[in-house]
Amino acid sequence: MISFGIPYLAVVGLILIGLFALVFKKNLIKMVIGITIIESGVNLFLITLGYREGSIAPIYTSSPGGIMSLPVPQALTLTSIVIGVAVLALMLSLVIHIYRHYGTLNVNKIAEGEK
Amino acid sequence: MNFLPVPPEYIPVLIVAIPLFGAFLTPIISRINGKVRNIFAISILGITGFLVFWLSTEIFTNNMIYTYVFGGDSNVIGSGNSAYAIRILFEVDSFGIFMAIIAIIVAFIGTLYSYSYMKKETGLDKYYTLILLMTAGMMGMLLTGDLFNFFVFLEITGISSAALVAFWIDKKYAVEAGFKYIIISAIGALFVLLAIALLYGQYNALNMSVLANTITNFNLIDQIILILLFSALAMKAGIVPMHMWLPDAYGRAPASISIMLVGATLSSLYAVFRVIFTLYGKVFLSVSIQTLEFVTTANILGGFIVLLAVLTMLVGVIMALKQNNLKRLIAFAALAEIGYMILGLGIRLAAKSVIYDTEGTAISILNPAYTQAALTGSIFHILNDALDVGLLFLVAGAIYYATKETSLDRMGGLARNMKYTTIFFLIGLFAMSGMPPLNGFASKIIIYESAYQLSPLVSIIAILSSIMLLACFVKVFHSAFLGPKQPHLKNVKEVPKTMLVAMGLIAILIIIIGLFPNLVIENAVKPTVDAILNNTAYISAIIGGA
Amino acid sequence: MKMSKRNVLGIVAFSILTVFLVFSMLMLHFGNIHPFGNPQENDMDSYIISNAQEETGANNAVTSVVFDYRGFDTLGEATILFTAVAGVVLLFRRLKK
Amino acid sequence: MKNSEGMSKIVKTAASTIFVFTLIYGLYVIAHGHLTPGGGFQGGAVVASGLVMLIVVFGSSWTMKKIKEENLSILESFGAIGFIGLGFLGLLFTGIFFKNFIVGHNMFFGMIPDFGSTIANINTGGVLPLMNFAVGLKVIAGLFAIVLVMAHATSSYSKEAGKK
Repeated sequence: MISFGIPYLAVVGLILIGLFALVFKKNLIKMVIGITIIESGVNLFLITLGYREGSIAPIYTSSPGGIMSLPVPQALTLTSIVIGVAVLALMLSLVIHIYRHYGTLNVNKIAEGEK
Repeated sequence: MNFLPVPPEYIPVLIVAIPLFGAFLTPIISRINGKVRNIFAISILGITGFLVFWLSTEIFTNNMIYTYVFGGDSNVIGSGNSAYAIRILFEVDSFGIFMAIIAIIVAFIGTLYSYSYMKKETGLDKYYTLILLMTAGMMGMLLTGDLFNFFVFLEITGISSAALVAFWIDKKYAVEAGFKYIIISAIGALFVLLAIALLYGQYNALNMSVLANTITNFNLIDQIILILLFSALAMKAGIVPMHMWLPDAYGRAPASISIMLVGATLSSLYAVFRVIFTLYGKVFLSVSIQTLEFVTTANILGGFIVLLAVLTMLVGVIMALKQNNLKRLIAFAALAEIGYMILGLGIRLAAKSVIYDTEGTAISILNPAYTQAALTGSIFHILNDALDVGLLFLVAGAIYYATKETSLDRMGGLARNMKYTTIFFLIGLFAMSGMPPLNGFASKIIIYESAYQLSPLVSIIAILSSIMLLACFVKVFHSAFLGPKQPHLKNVKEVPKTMLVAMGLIAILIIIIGLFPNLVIENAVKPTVDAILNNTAYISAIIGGA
Repeated sequence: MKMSKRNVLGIVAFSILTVFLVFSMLMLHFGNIHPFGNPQENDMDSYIISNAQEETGANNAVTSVVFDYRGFDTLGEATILFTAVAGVVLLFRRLKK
Repeated sequence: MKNSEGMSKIVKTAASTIFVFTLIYGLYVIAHGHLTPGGGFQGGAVVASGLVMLIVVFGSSWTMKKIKEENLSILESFGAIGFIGLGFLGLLFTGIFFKNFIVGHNMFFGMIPDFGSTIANINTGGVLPLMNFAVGLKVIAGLFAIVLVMAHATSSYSKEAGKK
């Protein structure tokens, strides 16, 4: 109980910052950044779940011995990070195309341009 | 029966691995020549479809559950409540394979249709790669028994469909629709991942059967996870009020992709059913006298879903009446159809009631007979909707191919030049708006009946929106196919044969299902409903005797 | 007008989510379900830690999870990267033949 | 000058030198994925960032001329086919998809280390090192292709916009 769950609160903070950017920012790039911040929050959450106090990395090569942190959340986080990269690449290329068509990244102006 | 070179236990993995392998091979194959590539993609999907059908006959007739463990045999350690699964496994029951049939039908038809429809486009090798990837993603979503694996396949489906929605990059609306779709799928997938992480944190498991076995007391974290999962998956399934992306994505994508997007949306809907009835099955299904408060929970959730369903139908129909763009109109109609599907789900949950004796103590918990019918109608309608909406999208694509027009104002008199397309449109129109003797009627009548017993008002709204859909499509028929011929449409020709074959295949399926609905209900829908409601079998298939 | 509606919806969704997330995290930590740094005895992970070397022959337990125990997830992950490349190349293709 | 695009000659020379070390480091991370922290994805990302440095230094159109994106796609396909092929080989030999079918054969990465803390032995891990190589190839080609295509598209777009 020494940590008071601060990592968990950091997770909530990151997710909320990301959601804030996503909902209230009008720039498409900032919205994309918001999504990546949410994703960092979720990744932090996953990796936090696998931590044991005083543990070492789950690798046996010349390991000093002792308890090991949980390997599954680390593997899940690895998968999730790569997925995040893929989504980010595609989102950014769509943003580039939107900028080509509309000449702006502002959500309001794009919505006006539709009419 | 074993005329395949592979034993039936391998089929679940092959259903996913073959499209994936085909997708990885497509960039190399397409070096040879475009025609070879198209035929390669179609035949890969054909093989997959054959495997799916073959596995489905095995599963439906024996009503069994196939499991497949990846990477080893020592998968589950322990049994009963102390069991835990180490490896990823596939768990294929009737529900999963039923949805897989739908997904493979739409994928196969979409690819067949693309053969001529997309002929003049560039970038087709990536297009076919993405189609195969999307199919593999849908198959993985439907067959997997592991939550994190489900998330991975959800992302595969989402990314590939977003890229395909924005296929026509020179049109700004298409790009915008693709962007909306990828934002929605990224957020949805992230919340699904958050829910999975919470489940892992609480129960230290990722396997759906193990989790379903442990989720019994429905505490605060369980509720939060349910809300996260439900809202994220409902968003991906296009349920109002999170439907904004759906008409854009359906309406702006190429027609062959629109029909596949129907499959992707229905896969998310499958996940909604799966979460409620399997993952939370011990909360919502196997309720006993000891757990009375779950009845109220189920009723509240059911009422909420019925409300969402009614809203989805109304929004879909009303917006469809206002549209002038043919594909957007069909997209809104498709939205209304999604409302019918979740209506059955809501009725199943809302109608559960407790019987009290004269002293006011609970003696039993009742599921009225019509709830079973509601779920049957709902599942049957998933199949019918995929076919009807798919056919209409293909017809819209055919009109676009022939005339290069999307606006209804600039069409007219097409019936003279495009006879077959007209017939297909009429079939789709009547099937979609629930006219006998086509398939939409067969499933909608079951939903109306059960909705009437829950509340006549809901039933009236459902019937009314069907009538409005009919009115809407009759208007389309009149303005596009009948009436005076527009001068710039003088030289319109009928579309190429492969497109007609693709549309014809769906039309034949629609007519067959419409004429013999009981055949489908008895052989496919009933086992599916049983599988949905029997979550004990799903759990004990993995962790042994309950 | 349109933006204000969006803002209101956003604020509502935002605050609901805030409450949810904070609650769930506090539950996890203080409800002793999964307090930070001290997860309860975990069958799946302890099995992997004690058997990974023998079953997969790899010293790195994370790699053995990534490529062996959950190898199919990694195939999916590789597929997602493949999908993203295909999607990006598709979006930046030349339009005329 | 043959290649007027990109940065100055000093930067180009320095980058070419550094790239070699990045490449070696990345390959090291990939090859020792089953022993030390890292693996196919991480090592692939290291090599790909080295290649991206080359895009930055030499300019995207020069790089595009040297390496076509179609070739990268083919390379990536080979990585992916290698990965799924190893899975299929497991299906073929043992009847289980993604089975670690090499481990326990004492040859070709097949050794099993003693339990507990051991000295690194590269000849362990069964299919894991092979999968690491396949994924590494895939990630190198994939990330490089993504950045190359996006950089080329944006730079050609800004050139068009400059002409207007």
